[in-house]
Amino acid sequence: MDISPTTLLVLALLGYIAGGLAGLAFCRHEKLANFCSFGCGTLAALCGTVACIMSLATGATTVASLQLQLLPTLIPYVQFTISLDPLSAFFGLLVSLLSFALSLYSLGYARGFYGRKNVGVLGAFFNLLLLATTLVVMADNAFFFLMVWEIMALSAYCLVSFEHEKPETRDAGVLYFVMSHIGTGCIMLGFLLLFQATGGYDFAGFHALSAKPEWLASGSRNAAFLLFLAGFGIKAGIVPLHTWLPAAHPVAPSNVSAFMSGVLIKTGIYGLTRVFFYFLGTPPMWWGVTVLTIGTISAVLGVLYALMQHDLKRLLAYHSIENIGIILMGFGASLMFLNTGHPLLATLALIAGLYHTINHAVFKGLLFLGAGAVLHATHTRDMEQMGGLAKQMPQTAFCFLIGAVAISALPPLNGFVSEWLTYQSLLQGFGSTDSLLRLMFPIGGALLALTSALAAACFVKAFGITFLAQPRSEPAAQAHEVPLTMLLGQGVLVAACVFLGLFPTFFLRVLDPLTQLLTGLQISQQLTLANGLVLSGVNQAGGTVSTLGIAVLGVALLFVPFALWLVLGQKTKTRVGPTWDCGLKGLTPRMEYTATGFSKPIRMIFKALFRPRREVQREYDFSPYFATSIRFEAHVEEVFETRIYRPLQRLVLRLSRRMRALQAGSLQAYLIYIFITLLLLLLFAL
Amino acid sequence: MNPAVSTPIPTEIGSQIIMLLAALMLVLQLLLVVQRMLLTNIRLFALQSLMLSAIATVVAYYYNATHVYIVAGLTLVGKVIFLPWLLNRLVRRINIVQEIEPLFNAPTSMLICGGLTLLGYLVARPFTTLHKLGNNTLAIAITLLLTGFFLMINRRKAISQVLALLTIENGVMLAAVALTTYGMPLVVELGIFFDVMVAVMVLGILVYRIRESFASMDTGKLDQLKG
Amino acid sequence: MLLLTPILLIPLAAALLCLLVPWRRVMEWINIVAFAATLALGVQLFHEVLAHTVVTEWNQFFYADALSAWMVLLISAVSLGTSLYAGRYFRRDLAAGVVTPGRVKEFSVLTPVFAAGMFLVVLANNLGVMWFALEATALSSVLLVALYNRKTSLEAAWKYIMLGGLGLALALFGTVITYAAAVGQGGGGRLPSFNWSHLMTVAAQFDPRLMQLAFIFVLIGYGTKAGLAPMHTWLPDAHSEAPSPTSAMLSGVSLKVAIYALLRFHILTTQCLGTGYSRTLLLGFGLFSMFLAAPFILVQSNLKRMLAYSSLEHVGLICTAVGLNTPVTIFGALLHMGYHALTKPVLFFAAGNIHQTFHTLKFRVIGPGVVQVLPVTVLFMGLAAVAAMGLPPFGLFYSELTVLSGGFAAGRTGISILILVALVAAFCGLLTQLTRILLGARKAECPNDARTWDGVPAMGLLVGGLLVVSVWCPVPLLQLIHQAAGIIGGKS
Amino acid sequence: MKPDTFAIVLQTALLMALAPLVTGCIRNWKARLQNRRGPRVVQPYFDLIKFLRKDMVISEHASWVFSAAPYVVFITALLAGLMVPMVAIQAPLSLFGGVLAVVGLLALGRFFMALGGLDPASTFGGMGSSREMTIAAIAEPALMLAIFTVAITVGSTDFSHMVAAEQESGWDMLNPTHLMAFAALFIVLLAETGRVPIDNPATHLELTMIHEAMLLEYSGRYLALMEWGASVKQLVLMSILVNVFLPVGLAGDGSLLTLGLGLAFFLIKIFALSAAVVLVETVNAKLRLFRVPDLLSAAFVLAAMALLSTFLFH
Repeated sequence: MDISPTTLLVLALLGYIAGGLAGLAFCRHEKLANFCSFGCGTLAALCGTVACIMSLATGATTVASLQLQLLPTLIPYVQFTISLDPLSAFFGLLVSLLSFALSLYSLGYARGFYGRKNVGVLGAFFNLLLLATTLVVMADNAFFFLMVWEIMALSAYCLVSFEHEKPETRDAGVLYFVMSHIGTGCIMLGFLLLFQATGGYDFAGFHALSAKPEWLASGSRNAAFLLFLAGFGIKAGIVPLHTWLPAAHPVAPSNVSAFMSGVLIKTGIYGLTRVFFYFLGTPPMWWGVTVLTIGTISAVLGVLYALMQHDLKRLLAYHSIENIGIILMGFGASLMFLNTGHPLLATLALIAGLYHTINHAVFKGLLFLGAGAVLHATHTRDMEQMGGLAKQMPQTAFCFLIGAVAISALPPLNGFVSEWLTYQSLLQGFGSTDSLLRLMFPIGGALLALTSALAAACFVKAFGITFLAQPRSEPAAQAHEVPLTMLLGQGVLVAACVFLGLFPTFFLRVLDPLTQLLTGLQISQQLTLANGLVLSGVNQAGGTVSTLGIAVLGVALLFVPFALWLVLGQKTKTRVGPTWDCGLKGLTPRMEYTATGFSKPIRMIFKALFRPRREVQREYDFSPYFATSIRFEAHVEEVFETRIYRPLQRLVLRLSRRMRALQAGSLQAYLIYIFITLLLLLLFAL
Repeated sequence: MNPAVSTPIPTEIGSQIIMLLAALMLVLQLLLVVQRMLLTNIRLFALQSLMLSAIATVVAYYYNATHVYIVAGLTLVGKVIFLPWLLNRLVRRINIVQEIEPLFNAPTSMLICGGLTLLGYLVARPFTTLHKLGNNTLAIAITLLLTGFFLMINRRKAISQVLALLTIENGVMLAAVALTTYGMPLVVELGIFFDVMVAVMVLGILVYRIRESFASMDTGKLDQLKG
Repeated sequence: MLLLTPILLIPLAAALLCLLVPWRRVMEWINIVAFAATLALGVQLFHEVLAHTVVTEWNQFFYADALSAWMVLLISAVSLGTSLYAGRYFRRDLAAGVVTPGRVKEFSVLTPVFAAGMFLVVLANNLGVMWFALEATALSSVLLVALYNRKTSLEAAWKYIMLGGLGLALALFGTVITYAAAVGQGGGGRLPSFNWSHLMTVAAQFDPRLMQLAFIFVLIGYGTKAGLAPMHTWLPDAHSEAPSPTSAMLSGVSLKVAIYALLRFHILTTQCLGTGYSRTLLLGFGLFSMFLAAPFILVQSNLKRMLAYSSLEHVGLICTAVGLNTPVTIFGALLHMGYHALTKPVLFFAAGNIHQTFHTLKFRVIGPGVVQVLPVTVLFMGLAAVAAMGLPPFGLFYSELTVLSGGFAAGRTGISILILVALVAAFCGLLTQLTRILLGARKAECPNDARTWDGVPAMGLLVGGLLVVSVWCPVPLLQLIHQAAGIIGGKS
Repeated sequence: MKPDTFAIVLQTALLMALAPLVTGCIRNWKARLQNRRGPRVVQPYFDLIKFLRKDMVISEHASWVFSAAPYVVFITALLAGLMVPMVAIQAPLSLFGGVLAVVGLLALGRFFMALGGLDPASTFGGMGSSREMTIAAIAEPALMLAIFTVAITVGSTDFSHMVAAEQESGWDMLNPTHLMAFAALFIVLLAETGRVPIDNPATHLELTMIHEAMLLEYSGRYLALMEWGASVKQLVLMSILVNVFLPVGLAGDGSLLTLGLGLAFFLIKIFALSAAVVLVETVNAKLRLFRVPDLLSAAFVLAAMALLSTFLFH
């Protein structure tokens, strides 16, 4: 038989379903449940990956298209259709690839729950989440899209509150679901506006809309833009709609938080891409400006807050905000170029955004898996308790380091490539318009530079404090390398990082049908030089880079130090000795630099933003210089939470309590309500 | 319009009689509002019901419609004799004499009732043109309804609230009899009648239970369920 | 062969039997069998109606069109679920000494009467009879509400009967005036019949002013029974104080039966005055109810009261949808009625289990961590709650989205947006509250006489039905609903 | 424009040979200005050879990252150097990357150096890395913005293109845009190479040192690589400064004459710049750590003004 993407896709979906059912079926015997559900998940994800790659490789605009006849069409507008156009295929690839790595990883990670929690339920919800997410990016019909979108949110909620015994987990879960549902409300309204204009729910109709002049002129188009931006923005975690993200990601089981940070928020990006570049038609200038601004703000604030965290997973969560910002910078620039009529640049910027999307999915997934491994080994997320893990768990340390280098946008790995593309589009964009707006591009570039430099600082801290130096606690000292499946899961993503980093030009070809669909251009040839070894800007003079070349030459240059060593220092020996301790009785872990200490200079520099508070209590016997005990407490204010969300919540609750006075319990009052209603109606309705 | 069959007494007079009786019902209603003694209230209610059945008789006479006679009879038996008797027993059984302070004092209630009457006529004005026997009883019916409603709000004792409900019922029946020629279909009339009976019984049961578990008839005490 | 009459008589017969037999088990089974039978007949009726749009008996005294058939199905399904659940519920109550055997008998006698009343409402052709039937349901249910004979339950019953009775009086007045309007058009003379089927044909010539007046009274009257704000005040009290099976029936179907009565008049008014009038009123009351419900849910501290408010919100949605008055929205409203009727009882059953286990409904005492005590109950409650919050894969998601789509398609954007906002608000409330009590780790170990599978048959029946109807809704059913929507909204 | 091996080898040699000399000169001249005799100009070479000959002591707490760091630092510095035109307009590796790659490579080196500082569990190392990363983070935007102003005007991020374009523009290279950008970049240079007033390379006073603190645990061969890498990096940055803003006399073609001429010009420019650095270091005192951001933000503002001025003059 021939393997068509469609068959594989169906296989994948069935696989997820089977995995979920298996999880429920065997929820009494955890080993079996673990094996079956996550095993099915792994295989299904593999099928999905292959299917998406195949359909992207063939490059047709719509490869697979399924009709699921769940409900008869007697319910108006309900129809369930899946189609695999290049955009869906691209995001489907992202989803399936991550799902593959994560399911593999989960096989090992879930063992941590044996005896504590029901692994079968975990597997079931996990597969449900995978299924829903896959369907979200492939839905071809807004009704179906909204449906699977909600199922996705629901299963994610169940997974976030999987360890619901902890109160903070419950709160985080509720916060996530509430915000996500508000987002869904916005998205629903947006789609309803489109529906109002077309009279149908299928995406093809919406796309056709983007050609209609009367629609382009209508105000509801702008309304739809804002609604979608807010709705999908909440899911993607843009500032200031991000508060759920650092709350929910840390408390979830690590394989789930990896999925949420790597994939779930990308569904928001998918929605934005689908809507902005496929439905809404040529954008007015202010759309691009808005998106670019939001992107820049999210990037900078995200990384700044990340620096202040010492909970490893929380830190990573904030970095997701940062990277979403970077993606949106690309999108915003692209929208602006579309407005000023530079499709080529628009395509470049769009590619930059999409490339960063998949990159972030890969390395953020990797980092969360690493964090999960650390959690698995040390049972803590607090970096101040870690240290020295590079010796106990070298493989994990290596994987994490790769991820750290990649996310800090350092050559030759993938983060660098996509940020390079972003820089290129921003710089080329300067010439695209004469208005003052063009200053946004270089300023944005500079802030992007700030962002990536801060990210580098943050990951020096994350990796250095977690994996290097002496263990800061007993568990960290007792830590052990994680089981093979978990390492394999990370390995897959490491490989992806390296491939995306070293062979960008090969990957860009895959994007051609996608850009063809969205902006009508295929520019991978223009971006490719020296038969694929070199990546170039839209015009070669604009600048070129070759991560592969850098890597190769770097290895080659290793010859130099070795030569020097051979010539001058063969006879030298290497001794292991104590670290210089200023003549004290040896260094203890308590003398090491802490995570908090590491980020202190930044905290001081940006104190206007962080408003740091510190409480120091020192108790001493005779002189303050010989304190017997010192208690130090430092807090950083999270502005949006304390200034916007909390007051809002308090306000709503207070008003609701006021309302309760209406139901005061007195029959007379109730009668009076009815009486007054009656009188009013008699007076006015007649 | 002119009645179905010609009768010795001309229609106008019948119309006058009906209006008169209806007005009397209204007056009784107002008395009910100001009167606090429960037993007196019950008697007033009985009297009102009597007026009602009288009206029914007149209507029946003019259209010599048998089933309206039946209605008149039922009203007489039920509302004039049986219910008052039942309520009397209730009041004696749980010996409470009078309504302690209603929500509004007498003058205020009178003012309010005046306003309500005005409203009733206001609402009913467009329909007084219907050339029909007892055409503008609608105004009185509405007024009875509203004042009964107000009475219900104004009183605290369970019994007097039941009474108020019954006066509302009277207003409705007035409309049913006088406004709609020939009254409603018999089956409906019967249904309504028995419903009212059963309702009063159920209310009686409840009043007993409340009485024995609250040791009071004051529905003002029933305010535990909030929010 | 007679169809409507047995539907009406079987429950009455069951009531009579229960009155006679002394054994509790037997009473339970009588109820179950009776309602199973009515359900079967309902299905039969539903086929008949599909075949030849209208079924009438006793020269049109009973009259069933698609709308009635749909209601009959809902009523018998919910009643069946209730009678399945009630058995063990009262066994536990008796064991706990909360009720006396006499009361249990009272319950098993009155429940079929209650159901019969509702059947009569939806099957009666004569509007007067319809009113009379509604009064009957009110009276029977009021005794059920007062069943526990606690102070609070008596209070609830008292408020229920007072407000309900008042409302019904107003409704009767409205009915009378409708009759007057009908008479007025013929310039007096004997009205051939007060049958809805007849009025429909002549409604166009009714005296419009009288009809306006009539609809106001009917709206407030039946609105009180349907729990539309601001006449809803009895609803949370009655729902929270009644025994859980009764609460289930009250919010599952009794509210919707009142809505049904309201709809009948709405149709007449629309025929007489055109779409503008009654529709606007329905819209207003519906939206007001939805917006009133949300904050009360958010700060509610009593489980069953919260569920009651959620019912208020759904009823509001149904009214608003009808008020939007396009074929699509009305279809959505009827669909919503059905799905909600299947959902809400499950929540009340679960609440009943929780109540009997923790002997209170206060969130503070119950939660957190009910899941650790009653896993299965919480599972069903969770499913039902997900449905009630309007999340897929459950049907309320379709119906709500259908309503919204209809609203947008009809260009009533503002109102649709308001609906969506209210829905989201209610969602947030339910989610926050339920998470607070269901999930988490128990602090204190509670005295737990609960058995895992308590009430599972009933909840399983309804949730299963809901799931089936959600993911695979049988075509004939949808045709029926379309037919019913056609009756309300004019032919679609 | 394929990278040709010969050029690569030559420039690598030049980088490695010249870098220590520049460092030596700066130290020596600084000493002179302070009326000290100071070390010989060629002292750094001897230091490097000595380090290479010595045994190594590696901290017991250190992991493999500690040993990887020196190689990464050294090689990234060289790679960055190969992308910057020094003698000829056409940088050997200009095809493999421009501004962004250079900045990225230097950042990579810094990343590993900071890790290497943290690894031996010594407090000074941590302090050094923390400060280094902080200063780099706030220096980066100024650096980027300054280079962007040029990159935008010539529409390329490739150094060779920039230099070529600048050469064509002739005296126009002295316009305010360039001057301001130059000033900004000069400040950044001081920061990146750890010079007074940001950092004092000559001190080992615990509380003030930044760069040295990270190297504290390194010895022998690794120390040599670290030092050498640092001076190469310094040379790279300086040549960016001189060649992008003052591209006189760079060899256009590969003929020996022009190359020689280019080399001469290059040396002159580099040493002139070193002199400037020396002057600044002598007349300034080291700033408090929390004063440094003010200086760097000043640089950022300069760069921003430069950008604005391009906008005004176009």
